Amino acid sequence: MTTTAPAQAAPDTAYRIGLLRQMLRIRRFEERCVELYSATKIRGFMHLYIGEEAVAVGVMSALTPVDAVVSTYREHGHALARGLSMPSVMAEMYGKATGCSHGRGGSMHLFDAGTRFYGGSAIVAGGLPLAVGLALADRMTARPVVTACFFGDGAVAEGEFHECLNLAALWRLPILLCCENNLYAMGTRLDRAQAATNLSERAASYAMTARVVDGMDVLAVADAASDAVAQIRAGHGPYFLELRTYRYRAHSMYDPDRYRDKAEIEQWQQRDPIDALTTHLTDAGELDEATVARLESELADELDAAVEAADRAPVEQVDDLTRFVYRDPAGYGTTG
Amino acid sequence: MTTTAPAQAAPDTAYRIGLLRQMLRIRRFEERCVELYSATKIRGFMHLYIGEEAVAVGVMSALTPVDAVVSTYREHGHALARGLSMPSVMAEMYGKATGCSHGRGGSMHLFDAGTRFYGGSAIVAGGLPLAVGLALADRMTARPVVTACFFGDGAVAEGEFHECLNLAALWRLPILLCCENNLYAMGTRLDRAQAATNLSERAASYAMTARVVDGMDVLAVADAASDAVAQIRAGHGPYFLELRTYRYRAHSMYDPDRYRDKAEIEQWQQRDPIDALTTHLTDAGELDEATVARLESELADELDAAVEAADRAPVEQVDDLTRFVYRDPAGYGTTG
Amino acid sequence: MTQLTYREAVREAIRDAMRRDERVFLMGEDVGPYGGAFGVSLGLLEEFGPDRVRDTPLSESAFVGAGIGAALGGLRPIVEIMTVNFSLLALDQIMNNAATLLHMSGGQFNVPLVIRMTTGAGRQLAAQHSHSLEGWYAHIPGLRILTPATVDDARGMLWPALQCPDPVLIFEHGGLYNVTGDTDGSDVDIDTAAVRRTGRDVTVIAYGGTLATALAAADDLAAEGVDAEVIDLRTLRPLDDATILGSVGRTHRAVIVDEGWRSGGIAAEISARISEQALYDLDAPVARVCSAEVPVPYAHHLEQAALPQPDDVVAAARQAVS
Amino acid sequence: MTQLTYREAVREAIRDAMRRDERVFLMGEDVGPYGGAFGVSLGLLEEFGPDRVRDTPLSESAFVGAGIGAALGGLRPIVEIMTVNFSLLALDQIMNNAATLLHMSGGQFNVPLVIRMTTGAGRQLAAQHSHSLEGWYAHIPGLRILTPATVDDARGMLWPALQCPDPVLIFEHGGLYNVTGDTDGSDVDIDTAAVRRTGRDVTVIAYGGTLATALAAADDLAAEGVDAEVIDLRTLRPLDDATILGSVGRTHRAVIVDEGWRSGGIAAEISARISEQALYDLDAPVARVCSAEVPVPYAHHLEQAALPQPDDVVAAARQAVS
Ligand SMILES: Cc1ncc(C[n+]2csc(CCOP(=O)(O)OP(=O)(O)O)c2C)c(N)n1
Ligand SMILES: Cc1ncc(C[n+]2csc(CCOP(=O)(O)OP(=O)(O)O)c2C)c(N)n1
Ligand SMILES: [Mg+2]
Ligand SMILES: [Mg+2]
Repeated sequence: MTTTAPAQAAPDTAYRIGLLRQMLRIRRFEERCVELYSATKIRGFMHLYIGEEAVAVGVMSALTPVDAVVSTYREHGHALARGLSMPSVMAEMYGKATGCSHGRGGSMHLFDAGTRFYGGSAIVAGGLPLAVGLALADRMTARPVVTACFFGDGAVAEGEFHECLNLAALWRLPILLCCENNLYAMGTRLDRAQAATNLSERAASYAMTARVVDGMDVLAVADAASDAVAQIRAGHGPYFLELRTYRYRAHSMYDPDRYRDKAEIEQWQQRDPIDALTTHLTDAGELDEATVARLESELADELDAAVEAADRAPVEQVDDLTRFVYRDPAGYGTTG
Repeated sequence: MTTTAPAQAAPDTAYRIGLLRQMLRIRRFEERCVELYSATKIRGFMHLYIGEEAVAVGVMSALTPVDAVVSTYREHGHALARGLSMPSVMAEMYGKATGCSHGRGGSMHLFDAGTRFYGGSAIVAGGLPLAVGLALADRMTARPVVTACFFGDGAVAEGEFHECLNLAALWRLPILLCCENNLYAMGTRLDRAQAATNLSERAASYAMTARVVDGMDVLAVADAASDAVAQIRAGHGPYFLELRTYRYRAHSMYDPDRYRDKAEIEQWQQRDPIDALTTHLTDAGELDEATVARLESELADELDAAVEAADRAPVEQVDDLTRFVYRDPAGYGTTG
Repeated sequence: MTQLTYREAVREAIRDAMRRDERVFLMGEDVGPYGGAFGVSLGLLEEFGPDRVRDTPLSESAFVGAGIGAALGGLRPIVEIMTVNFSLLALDQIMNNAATLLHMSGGQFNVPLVIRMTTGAGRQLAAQHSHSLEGWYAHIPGLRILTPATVDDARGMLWPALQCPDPVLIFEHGGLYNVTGDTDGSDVDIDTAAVRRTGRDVTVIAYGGTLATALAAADDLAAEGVDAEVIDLRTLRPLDDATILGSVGRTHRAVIVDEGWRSGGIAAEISARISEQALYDLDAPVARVCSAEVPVPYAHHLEQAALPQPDDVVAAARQAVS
Repeated sequence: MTQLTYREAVREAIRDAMRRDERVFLMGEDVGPYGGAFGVSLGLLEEFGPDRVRDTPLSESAFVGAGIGAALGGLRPIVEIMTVNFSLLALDQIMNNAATLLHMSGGQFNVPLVIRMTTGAGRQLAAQHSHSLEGWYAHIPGLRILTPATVDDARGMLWPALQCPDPVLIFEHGGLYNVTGDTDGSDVDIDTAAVRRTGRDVTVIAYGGTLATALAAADDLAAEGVDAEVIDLRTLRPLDDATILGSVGRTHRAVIVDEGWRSGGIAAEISARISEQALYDLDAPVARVCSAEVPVPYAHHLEQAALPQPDDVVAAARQAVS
């Protein structure tokens, strides 16, 4: 287990600005979602990723289209960074027919076969077994594919975490385990949930490579993820990244956020991944205000278009309510 | 984590012979059970402890009557060493009314409130949460009680193991975790089930004291267990003992035992805990053949009496079939 | 009489029980500083402290099992599972241990444990937060299943449940937490069904989240001149056959309203019992109004289409009396 | 036609499927060197190797979930769970993922997975190894539930199940493994119920482990001059209503024989459906012969008393025709 990112060739400016753009895109998308939630266009549980964007953007930058992604209920960032179209994600938040899950899933259940995005799971740790199985299929068919699975610090306490880490290591599966350690599971701080709080040490105890990464630094995440993916593709088995990050917002729109100090939030905001990269690129002379303004305006256009499309989109036919219960129509048979 | 037992004052002869007696008692009991199984007096699944007797006898010697025990389906040894009466255990194997579980449980589900023996669980790792809860109750009421929980190497792979070790450590519960590492879970050797095969290291990773003990040496087990119990009673939280042992017989009476070498079995039999202690005590001049013969004859008498009583015992009334589904008779109400 | 929300009623019931019996404690995910996923336990930490308002890690199987163990150890745990779907992670402990220990041990070890959880749909929480499995749990011998539909039951059922020597599961419908109602704060029985509205023409049988649906339907039916009797089952295991059969014996028609999936749900059981015991009293087949057999969809219109609606009940009742 | 035991039939079905389609593999606890807890997979490791006859650690939730993932990844896993009770540890994956993914994903991700497990009592394995939960599983939309009762079905159902794009659970009754029967080794349909014996007076509906009970009862009834028709459901979800109702339409009486617990079991569903769709055809209430509502006891006489017996079926049928 190493805890510092190894030095790597500096990625070029366009690449860095691309990362910034992706992070901004997620941030702006979610800020708009908050408004749309207040306007009751979006309903149900909605979990914001604001503050954690570097994780999704950094990890996804290391994947290729053949790879698979298994995500959580806090997955807008994962979905957008993975390449799901913004209109299809926004329409899903609305519950529209044009949504990426045809309105069945909502915020917590974004799915997309085209980008091999396997959801959108709202059972904490419940995506891990799926990811193990996807990786097993790749291993058994000798496909050079990586499955990236995201989960939070809270998931580490679940039995499924333990079973899956062991399976992944035992079978040397091509799986990238991305633990988004944002210090809290709803209102429970890590040290009130785990007797031993070093999560990458826990992962290493299953005989796999594990590494702590600054999840507020997108370049560090991207570097670490591409190292990890290279290792996995080379057949070295699973790789665990503990991505230390923080959510600025409440757990969900229902959460009054009574369990932590505002000061703690502000402290992390000092290390905001978007601000940090902006400053870094500006200082390096790779970014200027005009470019930022252009990015913002492009993103605003994309977002406006997505919202407008979602507003206008049709809803699913009620007659199709039970359409996706079975793919085999004979399975429909139960008298409804 | 320490891996060798610390030196301790030598227990006196009577104590050592008592341990030998308990081990012999379990061995002879189970040998008779094999005959009774062939004679179809005992049915269902039956899992023999032969070879592992030092573990149960050593651990139980460290407990007092106020302590609680949670066991597995391979629990004849635990039950007898804990002090369940042999007639009540034998009658349970027969499914008789005088059995310790009134014929409901059989070999896998021995229970006894009098000795705080909470079963007899046939779901691998399923007893761990119960033990955590018993220990929690003691902790919350500040009772100086220890709960000893037995489970096998196979149980370590289960999610419940992980969840429970974390809870035990997080809440600093007075629990003695006794992992009977006999190298196999049915036909699966430990290294085919665990990516990391050092089970006490795994336990230590939950921030608890963990120690490897030679489970073929009853004195070592007894020493380690009494150290552990003292630590626990002093309020130092959970303690994990990895007891390295071996089962000589097949997993159950159904198992054709195709997955291991006879030579491996023979090798372990060289270190038989009963033979070893017999030799040790004989060499030390603490035991002679006459004493062994007397022990054997006392145990044979006890066993004969238990078998005879079980043979003669009545069965439960069929009218009482649903008697123990609810303690509250109002709960019976569902139209049967 | 006090006016409380259903949420406050559950909270008062917990508070009261913890004051009355120091063996009682609450354990679950985020019941402490967070105040409970649905705000039920808000303020209890301050009164009772972190030992008795005990946050757990995300470990459903272990903390439900620990509740069983603590009950065996002489305490009276109230275990909260945030949402019924997550209880599947603890089903091994619930069925193989809680429901089984008394029997396996030949009557030695009973499990006086209460497990509370949120159930039901209607809030656009989609397919992993919206199941109604209370009727499914009612299949399991050894458990008692309670489904408080009113503020008074939410307030009054907990203490009797804690007095029960056997494991009791209480299902709180998520759509009810903000509903207001009266309660005098006293205990209620947990054995019988209640007739919430008397009527002559048809018996509408509901529970938990569907009671309001049934009562709304009864109002609509009254406007059509159909006089519906509405039964609130209150307890799904054991079922109160006497109240059900008594009513059907008078009305000769029954409609069951169940938010669970239709096939193999509690409505099927009730229908089978009525047919077995009162076939010749029936003037029409027993009708079931259940949820569509589909994982609950997110979109509002689809979700509503999946759930039993007053109109569906009205249609079924109309058919029965026609 | 070959004579095989049920165990051999399952084994041949697996072998055949693995030969026909290299995407098929078997995964579970001790399916490899041990040969399967009940000897089903004996010899398969030698033919197909440890990759495709894959032993797992004791991690039911993870390896069932891995089966779902492998199915999503293009393989055709057969996951073996040793005994139905242990499947409770994997219920989260089965209900929240396998049964739900297609719907939640708006039709994008189907799960072509087969899960096999041993079910049922009768071998004195007591309360944690003897449940009959197949009827209970049939409550879950998104799953198909198969219960082969004959050697021919044990041999013929697997391949069609593997062709099904949706998750299929196959329940093998532990009491059947040593039973011998004929099979020509060809595939059978997994959609319809089968009439195993024709008769005019009463329809006896059974499946899996209770088919033999029903047939034995039918013989006894014949001796009394009662001509029973025996239906083998074969598939518990979806139920083949047409075959059931067709038969009841002729006999006007039905007795359901179900090894599951009575309340809320599959027998209740069948009873409710018959009453809903054929109330006026019935000459007697639909009768249910189910297991007693008790965790299965160890002692032989208690276990037998808990299970449906031919005499119970005879008594119910006699009552129905009287
Ligand atoms: C099995 C299960 N238990 C409980 C919940 C309720 N719940 C939703 S998110 C959450 C916290 C998860 O925390 P973490 O894994 O750290 O992810 P984060 O929300 O911080 O991204 C909880 C308890 C759930 N969805 N699933
Ligand atoms: C949850 C569960 N899965 C599978 C089984 C079947 N089974 C019974 S014992 C056993 C092996 C357990 O091995 P271990 O924990 O090492 O204990 P040992 O039998 O060696 O004492 C298995 C797989 C079970 N009883 N429970
Ligand atoms: Mg977190
Ligand atoms: Mg073992």
